[in-house]
Amino acid sequence: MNLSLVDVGFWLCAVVSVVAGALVFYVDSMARATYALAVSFVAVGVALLLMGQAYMGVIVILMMVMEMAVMAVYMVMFMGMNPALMPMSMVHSHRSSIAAGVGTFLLLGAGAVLVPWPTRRGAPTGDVTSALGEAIMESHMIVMIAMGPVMVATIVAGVVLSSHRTRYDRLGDDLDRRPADDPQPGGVGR
Amino acid sequence: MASLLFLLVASFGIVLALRVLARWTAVSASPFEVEPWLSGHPPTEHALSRYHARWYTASVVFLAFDVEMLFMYPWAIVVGHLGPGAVVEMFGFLLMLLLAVAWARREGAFRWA
Amino acid sequence: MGWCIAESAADADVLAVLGAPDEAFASVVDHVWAQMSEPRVRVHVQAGSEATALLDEVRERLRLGARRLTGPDVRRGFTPSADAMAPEHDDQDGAAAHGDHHDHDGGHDHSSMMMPDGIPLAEGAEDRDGLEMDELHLPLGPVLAHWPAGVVLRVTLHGDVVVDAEVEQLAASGIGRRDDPAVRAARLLDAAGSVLALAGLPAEFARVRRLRDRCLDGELHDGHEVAQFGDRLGRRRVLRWVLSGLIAEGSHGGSEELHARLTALFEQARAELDGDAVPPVAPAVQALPALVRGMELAEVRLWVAALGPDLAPGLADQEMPAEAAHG
Amino acid sequence: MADSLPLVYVVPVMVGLAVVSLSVAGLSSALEARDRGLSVGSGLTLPLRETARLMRQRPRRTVSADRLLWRSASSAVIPLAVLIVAFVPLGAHALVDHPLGLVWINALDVVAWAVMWLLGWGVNSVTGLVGGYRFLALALGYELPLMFALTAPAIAAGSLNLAEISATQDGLWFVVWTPVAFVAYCWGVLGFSVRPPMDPGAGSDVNGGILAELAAVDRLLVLAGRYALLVAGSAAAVPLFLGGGAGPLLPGWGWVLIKTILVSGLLVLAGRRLPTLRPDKLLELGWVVVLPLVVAQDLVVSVIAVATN
Repeated sequence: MNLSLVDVGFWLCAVVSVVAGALVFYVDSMARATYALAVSFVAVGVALLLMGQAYMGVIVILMMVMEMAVMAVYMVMFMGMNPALMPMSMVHSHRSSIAAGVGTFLLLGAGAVLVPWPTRRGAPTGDVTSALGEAIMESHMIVMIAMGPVMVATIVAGVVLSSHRTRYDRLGDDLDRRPADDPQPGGVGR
Repeated sequence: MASLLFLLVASFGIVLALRVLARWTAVSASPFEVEPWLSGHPPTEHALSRYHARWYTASVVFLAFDVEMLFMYPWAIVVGHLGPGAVVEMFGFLLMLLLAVAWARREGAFRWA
Repeated sequence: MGWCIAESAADADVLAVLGAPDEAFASVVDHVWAQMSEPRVRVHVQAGSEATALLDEVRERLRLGARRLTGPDVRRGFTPSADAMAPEHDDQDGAAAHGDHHDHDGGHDHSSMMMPDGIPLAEGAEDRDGLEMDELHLPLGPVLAHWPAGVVLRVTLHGDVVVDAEVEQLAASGIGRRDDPAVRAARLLDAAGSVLALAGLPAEFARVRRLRDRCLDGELHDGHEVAQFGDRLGRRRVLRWVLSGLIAEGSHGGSEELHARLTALFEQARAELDGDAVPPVAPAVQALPALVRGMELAEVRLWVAALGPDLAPGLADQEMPAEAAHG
Repeated sequence: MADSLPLVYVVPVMVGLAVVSLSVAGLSSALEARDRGLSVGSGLTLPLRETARLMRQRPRRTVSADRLLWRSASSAVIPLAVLIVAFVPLGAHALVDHPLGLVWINALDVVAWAVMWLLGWGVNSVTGLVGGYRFLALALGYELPLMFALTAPAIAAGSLNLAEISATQDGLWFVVWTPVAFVAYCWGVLGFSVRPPMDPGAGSDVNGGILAELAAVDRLLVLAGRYALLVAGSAAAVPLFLGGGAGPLLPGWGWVLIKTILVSGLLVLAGRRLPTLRPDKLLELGWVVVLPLVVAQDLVVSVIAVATN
């Protein structure tokens, strides 16, 4: 078996992503934990790049850095302890969570190694990104159509669940108070 | 990929070089430790704490909306030859999302809590 | 390129103390001094006339600095004491939180556990939107750029929103204090300049500063130029939009918008110079906490700057670290 | 990727980025000197003297700071700018000529979120904390318009490769028919480089925000990095909206350089003209005004793209 530069890079990324992922549970700071996870995802993104999936690789890096930047805010806000200066544990029921983690890893790892993967039929097109675009717009259009309502529902559910004051608090019972009554000024239309 | 890696190393190399150079040029290389800047007062507590970000609802809307970019880039390069159908679909989709944004605005999602 | 005002101790090279500080002020000055990075210079300006010569000397001393200019490695004013840990006893939330900690680590080592580097951790409190988050305490002033002299406003923050505030006034002993229309106009222009600087318009700040300097030098014979400047500024639409909605309830007997207040500062300065000023209804410094409660930190800074002339009896910008820009 | 410039070009590109950043910083301080009634010349050289001043300062750190995160963040600003510039074609080719150059630029600008927040978080100071969170609040407002603005040239050119995008614009620059996207893009550049008027995270109104505790070389790296990011963002605008290296007489890289200087100079001027846009003002504006406008712009572009194909 010849070990090419790409192979070395791939294994390096694999190790970095697993180690950084494990660090999430080791470090004593929400910020460090979140950004350890971000590093882990970036390593996964680079691994995807090395597999020739350029678009998936870049988009994983893009999305995950952004999500982690926002998630750090949530972690700091909602974990009920000091987020940086005290020893902390990111797991509940320590022993069973370790067992569950190791078990899942072994199961999935064994699956990946033991399953007889089919050999490739045909070759990928030169430009996988535009192939993806065409797939979204043509053969997998149903995915695209389903995504719209799903995302709208996500926005609505997210807002309903997270906001403390809603339209009746802001605009009055008849929704006719202008400008809206908000604790903080600013925004459009005032 | 290789050139990107090289650039990454080179640019962090420059930063490192500046840091090393500064050890030379600075009046003293050993850092000193101070309390944070509070207009000349000592701190009553550590600043690192459960910080209340008052725009969390907006960030929820953002996280939902930005998933859309996943489709936007591949779509952008094929729309030219896919024709009007692709335009109608994508912008119908975006219109739906923008309506959700307009609704979220009425709920005060973009205001400080 | 002249001298410019440093925004924090980290950015400052020179600490210039004007006038004679009392004991409370002196400890604040020492604290700021400890936070400054070498090379640093501290000067004490006793009389206005000697300022220029002193600043020239400062420039030389900053240039000469070599490796010998080092101070101690750890410069901390905070010493952990027994009562530093205990929350205010009359505070129900604090007491509840205190009991809570006992449950967690139940025992004697908790003071070291809860105080990394000798400073307590922030404690939680219920917030206006029903979440319990930690509170932070941020003293504003006396050594702060674009802040009225001698005023100390200790705000309690939830995120960047002020939930509570206390105010105190340090004895300000200005030097060479005169009270004539030119000085009063200059103080109003100072306040206007501070608002503009805080709003992120350094160019307008610089222009107001020059206007104010000319005012003090007796070069402005009437309020024409000041009024003109205020008018032009009043017509800037983005500035109006950025300052709109910043309302202080009861600042001058009723609610007032910050943009209107800014324009009023120029109008008052003009009136002083033209000799038709009416003494404004000054909000006492004690009214400040009620005023700033519920505001965002940036809003507080803008409002305090705008109310500066009414809050600080002495000259504004009396004391602050200045940054040398080597020129 | 086979068409990337040889790696030796890294040196001139980095030197170029440094020189342009210093010049833009010089322009900014020269304007300030003029406003203060001082000599413009002293303003022009101020960035160099400020560099010398900061290189001389003793390093400083705050008590219980998260030094790993803080140092990483201040070290990352300049590399971020270098990487963005690496994707910008200087004429026909870039240092990294990637088919997804545009998405890479987007991914890199998002890294600024992490960097700026960590700068504020790592320091363990209220001021830094408020600054870092304000930056994020602003980012929530500018990022989606920025992303849709980036999409406009991609739709028009049918490519995500910056060299191809810039080559498609012969005769008619994209800025002419995608002005809204161009403005939204510039808005985003000011945002991720934390330059005025998009700098509430580092504003005087929060006592200096993420910059307040920075001294010595740490401060230098961040201040210089902010200018470098501004210049890098402006450089990326050249292939996207301004025809890339197209222009008479001069070689391609010369025009890229000139256009970059012009765009970053204009952004500095805009920053001096406009007051700081606080996130409480801007967040809603970004979502309900700018975002629909940029989406409408994309619609116009895609209709034209379909019609001309």
